[in-house]
Amino acid sequence: MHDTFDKTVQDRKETSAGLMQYSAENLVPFGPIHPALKEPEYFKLILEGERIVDVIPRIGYVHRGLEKAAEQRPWIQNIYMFERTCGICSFAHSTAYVQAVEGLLLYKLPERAKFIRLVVAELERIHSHLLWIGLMGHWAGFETLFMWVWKDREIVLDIVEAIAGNRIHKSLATIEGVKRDIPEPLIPGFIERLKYITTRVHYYRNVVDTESTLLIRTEGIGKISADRLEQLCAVGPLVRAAGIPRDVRRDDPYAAYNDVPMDLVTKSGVDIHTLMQQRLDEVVVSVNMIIYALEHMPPGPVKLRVPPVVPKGENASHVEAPRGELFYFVKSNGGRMPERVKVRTPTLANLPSALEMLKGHTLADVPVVLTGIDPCFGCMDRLSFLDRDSQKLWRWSGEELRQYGIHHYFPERKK
Amino acid sequence: MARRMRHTVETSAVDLFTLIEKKLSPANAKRETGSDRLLVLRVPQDQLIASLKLLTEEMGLKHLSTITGLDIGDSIELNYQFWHSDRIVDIKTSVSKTDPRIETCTPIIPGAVLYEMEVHDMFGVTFQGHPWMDRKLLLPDNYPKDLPPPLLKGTSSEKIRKAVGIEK
Amino acid sequence: MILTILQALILPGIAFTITLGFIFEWLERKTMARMMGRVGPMVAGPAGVLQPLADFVKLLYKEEVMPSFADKTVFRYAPGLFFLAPLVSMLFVPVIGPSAVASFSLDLLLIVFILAYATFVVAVLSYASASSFTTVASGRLVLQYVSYEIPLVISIVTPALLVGSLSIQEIVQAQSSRWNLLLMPFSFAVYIVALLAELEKPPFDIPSAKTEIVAGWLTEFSGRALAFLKLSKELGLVFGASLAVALFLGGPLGPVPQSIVPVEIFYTTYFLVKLFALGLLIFVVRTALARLKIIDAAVLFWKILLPLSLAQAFFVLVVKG
Amino acid sequence: MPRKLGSAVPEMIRTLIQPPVTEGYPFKPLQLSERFRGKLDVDPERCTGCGVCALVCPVFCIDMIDVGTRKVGDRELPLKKPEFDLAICISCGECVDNCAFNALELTRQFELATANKQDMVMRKALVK
Repeated sequence: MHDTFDKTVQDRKETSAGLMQYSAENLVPFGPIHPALKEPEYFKLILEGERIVDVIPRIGYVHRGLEKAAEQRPWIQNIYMFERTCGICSFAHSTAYVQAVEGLLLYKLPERAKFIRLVVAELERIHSHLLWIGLMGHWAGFETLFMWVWKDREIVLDIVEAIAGNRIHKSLATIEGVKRDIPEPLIPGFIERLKYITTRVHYYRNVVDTESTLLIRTEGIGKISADRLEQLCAVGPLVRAAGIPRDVRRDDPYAAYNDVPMDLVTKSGVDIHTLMQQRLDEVVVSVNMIIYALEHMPPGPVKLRVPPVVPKGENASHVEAPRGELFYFVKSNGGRMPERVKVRTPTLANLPSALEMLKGHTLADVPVVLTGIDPCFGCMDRLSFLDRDSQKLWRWSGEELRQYGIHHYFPERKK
Repeated sequence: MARRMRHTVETSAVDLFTLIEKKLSPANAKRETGSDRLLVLRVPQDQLIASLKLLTEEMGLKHLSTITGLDIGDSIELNYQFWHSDRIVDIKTSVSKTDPRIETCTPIIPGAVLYEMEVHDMFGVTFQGHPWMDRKLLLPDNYPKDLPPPLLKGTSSEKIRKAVGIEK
Repeated sequence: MILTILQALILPGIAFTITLGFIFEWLERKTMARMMGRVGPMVAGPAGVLQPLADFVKLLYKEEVMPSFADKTVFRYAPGLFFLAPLVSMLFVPVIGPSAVASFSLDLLLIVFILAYATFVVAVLSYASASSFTTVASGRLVLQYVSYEIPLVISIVTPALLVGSLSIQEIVQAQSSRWNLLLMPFSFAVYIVALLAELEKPPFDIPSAKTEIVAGWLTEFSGRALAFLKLSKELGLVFGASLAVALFLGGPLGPVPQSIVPVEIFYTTYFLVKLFALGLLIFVVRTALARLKIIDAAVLFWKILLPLSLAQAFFVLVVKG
Repeated sequence: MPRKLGSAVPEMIRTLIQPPVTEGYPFKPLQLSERFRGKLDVDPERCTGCGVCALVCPVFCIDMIDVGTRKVGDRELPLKKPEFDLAICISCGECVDNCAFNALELTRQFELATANKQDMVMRKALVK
């Protein structure tokens, strides 16, 4: 066991270029598998003592080749694959993909479907923000906040399960509509539970602002200037916390965001503490939007029947995912399968800013700062070499993933 | 439907496009079919950096959403897609497959550093002047040098899997 | 002679401390869980009481992996040394009566030495397992030890100053009329904070911060070594709390009514009641606070707790003098 | 906002008093929403073997298997029925929506663990 491990470390040194001159300092490998990271990404932290001097990102560990695979699957079936790009912002991906395709079709999306898309998207934003606040408590060593926030997050997930049948992968959005309607009798229950969440969020806002041990870990950590964020094309709550009012829901309204009042939350400067305040306030805004949408839901159909062929053309569409602008580009040659689908996820846009925020801090801040941008690496890595498309093996299988993992780390080991 | 509540764009939507088109005409940018929300301009390869500089400095298009690579047969098309208020501006240029090299735009748009690395990994386009061009972002370490980049139409998933050794 | 050996082995000695260690671990996990809205251990034994024991036994059967670049001898034998420290020092604390199992005039200094020795062993351990995580952990550990040690020693010595003797037994006996706590609340507070730092409980679990450096200095251990190291961390809590009970809360002393029940039962119950009360206080503090950074912890100890304990010691001298 | 040490303590006491929210799942049954999408189930009588589900499935876990022939007018036509590999099925409900004879349904059953992978293949519909 030991020799293969050393050999791999040796190989790793030769293959990733630019590492040799760093071996002198204390190089702490942060990842790829590390309890602080929910998904494998690998940052080589070059330390002097505890201070971080340089960070070299090396991602691609959950890279599944979705863009290549999308070119070999019909339009409708791609929805269920892109939905699984990320385990948190799954509905954002399916909505963005579906909107890009609808841009090429000449149909008019039913009104009610727009409102349902807004409601489910905002529910997903709440669960994603609450998840992040809890994780932030976990990184800062404040387990109690983590347990409480995730306890309340269960309420949102139960509402989503009541609407879509599954807590995360809603499988609700389809081309030109939504597959299921919101169960009318359950709406009063949803509204009442959502109001309870607002009271809890106000309480957490108080804890986040007053608990001094938490403030020491979050105030003044991970600072970055607004125009540096602008240069690095950052997106989402990170940018709004810096005072830049950039939000796809308000600038380029899709679904029903044009008909539902929304007040944009911005803060005046980025550090982990303001990021927490930013997300907590956004949850309150989302709750109000959902309640407004549920009360003003227009009647009518939720879905149109659409032929499985998309006319020739190109279209780009973006959506405000919980972490920021999620960009989809779709090109069709008029066939049953897309010619090209490009996905740019918010985490990839925010990664350069995160690396910038890391420099100068100590190792203890790494998980806190790294989570500052709420990285979802499942989102960002969506290309890998796992699918099989020869007719006989036209299946995804867990075995494949396991083989790739083993092979990746111990190339010599036979299967 | 309530009027579109959006902060007033300095120039109304239509002439923003014509404004950009006029500004970029010296770089003989040709407008292609887009939609009322999507402006598509094709720019020759050598004029790209000049027009990007013009766009970001004078037109105030700061946010580059992404760089999309497209394999269109004999050449690789690069789309620099900007997001400006409720519009998407797509600057297209193409690079020949035989000699896929283009100048990096990171001095103008620092945020494009990872987008260029991704296009380099997936399409094999080298961006001259890019700080980490020798480093891989997404490809695994054992991706063979001789195998063409994965997202080109010629490389099938089958070949990639054999090369990376998942399947014998 | 046999009685003292029996006492050393069973009652206030090893068996008693180890069972208390397991019970404290269960109590900590249960109260922390309930305060977070969780259920906590509930499978092994009634309400999960035997869960810590089950974990301990399970770990004994696990395979022991030793990193190839570790220092073999230290890696294999040092955990045993760390395990002995709390057990030995527990003998000097009176539990079943005003007199302890073993006691001599300077045993308080011996306790301070054992605390220092235990931390030294851990530092060597974590350095010996030579993975980048444990080297960072050992650096943090020593820095944290250096910052909490002086306030800890001063707060321990203040009761001795009041009573005028360095034997825990005499300090306990001197508190029959009133507890030391009433005279020196600050040194009690400083002692509790320093104890949290010594046991690496939040907000001072920096050396074993599970989100930054995996499990800190525990990362490379597995099997028996991990079992005993985890147990000795719990024993450290039991000993730390019982030392606080002895020095500040008058140990097992308390009003003893004349009755057929042997007097030791009363003393032990007083001692246990105070011990569990102190344990609960520590668990509440542990659940309520986030983890500090090593720099902020050092600043807290040097700038706030050190002067506080000095002032308290000076105040006690003035009162005594 | 004034900085306080232990501002979470009052809430901790309140949570201590309230019962824990953890659902004792293995020991107590889990209540699911009635729209829960669990294991796929087929009604053999209603299934006519039209094959739409096999076409529509995003993960292609449905294979059409020959089960003999059926009489149409005077000709004998081969009859195919779907075989579902539930190990790969993602319960998305695409087949249920597209089945014209509503022979398919997503039950609320989610405990699918088995020792041998072959039991995951549902051959219920393979009947003439």
